[in-house]
Amino acid sequence: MNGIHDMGGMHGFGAVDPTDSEPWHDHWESRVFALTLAASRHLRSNLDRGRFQLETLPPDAYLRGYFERWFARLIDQAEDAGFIDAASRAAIDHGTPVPARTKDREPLPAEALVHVAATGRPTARDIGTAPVFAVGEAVRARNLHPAGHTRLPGYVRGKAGEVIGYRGAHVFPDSHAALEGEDPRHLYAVRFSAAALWGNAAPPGDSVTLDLFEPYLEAAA
Amino acid sequence: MNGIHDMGGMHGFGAVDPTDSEPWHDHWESRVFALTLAASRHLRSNLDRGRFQLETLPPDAYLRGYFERWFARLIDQAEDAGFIDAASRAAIDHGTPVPARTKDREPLPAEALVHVAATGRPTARDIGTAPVFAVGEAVRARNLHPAGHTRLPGYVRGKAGEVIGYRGAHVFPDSHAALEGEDPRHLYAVRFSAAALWGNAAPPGDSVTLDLFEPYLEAAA
Amino acid sequence: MNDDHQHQHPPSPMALRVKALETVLTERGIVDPQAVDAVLDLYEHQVGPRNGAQVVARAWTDPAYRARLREDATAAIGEMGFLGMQGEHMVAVENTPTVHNVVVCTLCSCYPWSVLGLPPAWYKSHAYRSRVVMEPRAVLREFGVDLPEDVEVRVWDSTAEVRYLVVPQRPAGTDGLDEPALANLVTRDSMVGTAVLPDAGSAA
Amino acid sequence: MNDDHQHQHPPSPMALRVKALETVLTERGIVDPQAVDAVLDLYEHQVGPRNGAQVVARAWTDPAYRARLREDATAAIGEMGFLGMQGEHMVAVENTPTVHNVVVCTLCSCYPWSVLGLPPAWYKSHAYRSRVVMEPRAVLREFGVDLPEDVEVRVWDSTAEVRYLVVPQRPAGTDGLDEPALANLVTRDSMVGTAVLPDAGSAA
Repeated sequence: MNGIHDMGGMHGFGAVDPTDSEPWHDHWESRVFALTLAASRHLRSNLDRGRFQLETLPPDAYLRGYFERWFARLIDQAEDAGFIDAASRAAIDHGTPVPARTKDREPLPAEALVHVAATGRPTARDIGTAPVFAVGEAVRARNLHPAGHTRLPGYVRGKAGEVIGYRGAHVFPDSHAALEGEDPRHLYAVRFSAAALWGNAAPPGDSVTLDLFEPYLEAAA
Repeated sequence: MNGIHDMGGMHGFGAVDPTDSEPWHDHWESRVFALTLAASRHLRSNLDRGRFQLETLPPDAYLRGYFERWFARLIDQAEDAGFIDAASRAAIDHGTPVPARTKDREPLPAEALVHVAATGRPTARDIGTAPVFAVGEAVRARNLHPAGHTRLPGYVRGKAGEVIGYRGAHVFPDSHAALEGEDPRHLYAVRFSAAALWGNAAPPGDSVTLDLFEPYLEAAA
Repeated sequence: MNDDHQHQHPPSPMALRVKALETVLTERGIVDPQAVDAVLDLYEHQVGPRNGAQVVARAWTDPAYRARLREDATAAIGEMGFLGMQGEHMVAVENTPTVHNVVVCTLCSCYPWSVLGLPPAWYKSHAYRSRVVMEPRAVLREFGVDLPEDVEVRVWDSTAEVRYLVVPQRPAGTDGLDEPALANLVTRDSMVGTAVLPDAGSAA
Repeated sequence: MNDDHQHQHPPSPMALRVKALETVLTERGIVDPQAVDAVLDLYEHQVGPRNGAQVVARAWTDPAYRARLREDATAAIGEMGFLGMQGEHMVAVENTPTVHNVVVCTLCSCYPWSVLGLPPAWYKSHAYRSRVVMEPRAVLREFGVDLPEDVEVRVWDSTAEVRYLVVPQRPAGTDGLDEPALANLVTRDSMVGTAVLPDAGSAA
């Protein structure tokens, strides 16, 4: 989707503050982070769907802040999964204690969660096809505007670049986010000159490189 | 600038509500509208700069609402022009009465304001040059990313279209908004096929037409 | 009028802020409150979609006027006295059985004030501005307008100081109506392109 | 630890909401509070930029390792035990006198947790995400890094599950240092590409 999250190349957000250098500003932010990881087993989501659930927040909610939107996503996910209803959601929003309920799931234990965090969940998959594009080949990012999740940023669409690396086949986010399966696709590192992206005023040697899935690309004319 | 205002083609703002059909939701909105018009003589701005002053609000402030941002602009303009200081701005923000001051300007009288509204302020200018592009010619919107004001939306940049009309020469917003003079330029109606803008899934006959200034365009290869 | 209105509810924070700013601007001599009232009176009671409707009705009934409107809408609308701010440079675009026009301003909310008055809130909404250039047919369906595939949709994004007036198709069954009666059929939304006028005698 | 922290100030509305949500999720059996504490302990005290610094120091001192890091960073980092979530697929990019690399994720805030820990707030800021792909040199100047025109800037936008580790240039004057001493010189920001390591002995 062409959402507010697709902000590469936007003006208007001011200067970067390098002194704002901690992972969180407040204790609650760390709890939201860790709760999101700890609850993931039961939230009917996945890495890609989770990103899409951030992207589909109303734009003003998205802009409220990083962990503010993680919280908004977590409470949405908990409601989607049936763990809270509108009344308990309202109570949570007021920060009031919510009546106790029966435990009806087994949470991921600490050791299992730490194991997942410490080992990761690779997204590379073996697929039976050969990659269409070769390193060194000129490609163009397609002019796609899907309503669903995609990892093709707006700022490269329609622009020509060069394949500088092949990354293997990986879970395809556009499909995985829609809960339509992993549908793994070949993934390439594609380099775009800054001038191709931003016009001729850009410094001549500079570039931006993105990892782009094969369905995002076409051979450059 | 590539600001939040440049929202043509974005997803995420939900459905349109055709029943939300009045010019304002609340009395104060009409006052902000009319105050903006009535104060314009003294605000060191102009039509184009006024738009830029909306665009440069922080994105979350921009999204707060149409007249909310007109209010934010008006109070910014009043501060820029020296009519309020930080203290009176804070008082206004609290909605508290602000100490009376000496009248130091002559406001635009009612008759003069109504006369301006009822007659308008044409932006067409005679310039001594011939237009570069002809009706029927294929053109491409340049891939420009100025930090300043521009009326070239992101969604057409880099895209090819056809000149379908010549509109005369008009005040150039990019210059006028920067208080760098009117610098009038030729203006063209340029039609883009929906497929050129949004990809081949778009209905084949559909199109979007924009009025684009000559510096935004180049001959299509 | 202002006081009546404000006394209906306890004033909102925004209402209080605007009032406070108005007080400052008035005291400093930046605005004349009578000018504020006068310009609101202009747009609330004088300039509105009835202007555009008269232009449309005349275009339907007077072929020579229609030709002038096509050729130079600014002059043709000027003949009827409907020029003014945000209507200095006009272009009229005509709907036909095969072409439907719809107007937007994606970058702010430009609108032809002098012929249509001030824009409705939906025209200024982020949803309308963002979507109508990319998925006009879906947006039009939200207005109850479901266009056949073979009708070409032309979106006009008002990116400069040209303002657009859509001339809707004249409804069937209106042959006997005179110009003022026809003007009464023309809705604001039909002149923006988000409505199609129903045939005369149909229930709508 | 949590209680100590929360008692310092009256809890904010967000803190109360999060606490309420945590209570519900715990009661329903969706989360184990010990798991929440454990994963925070992992990222606050175990996994952090010291991991990446060790990789960099080894690459500086061991040409064979550096070659392996170039060839297959995932395997080379795996040798050192620093794989994990958000570090499953690694690529190392090396700064040179003529090339400067800088990493971003414009679409969210992807970051190589397993080698650098959790990202600093500035990395997640809208300003950094929006600007560094279009005006990296201006952004780097805000970090105090002023690159000469003849240095090529390569921005890496982490749009898939590949994560990037910048290998900064080894500072001049560090020939006598061993690997642990070198690792102590390597800052987090230098491995994201928003810092350049000062020469040894210089005041910074």
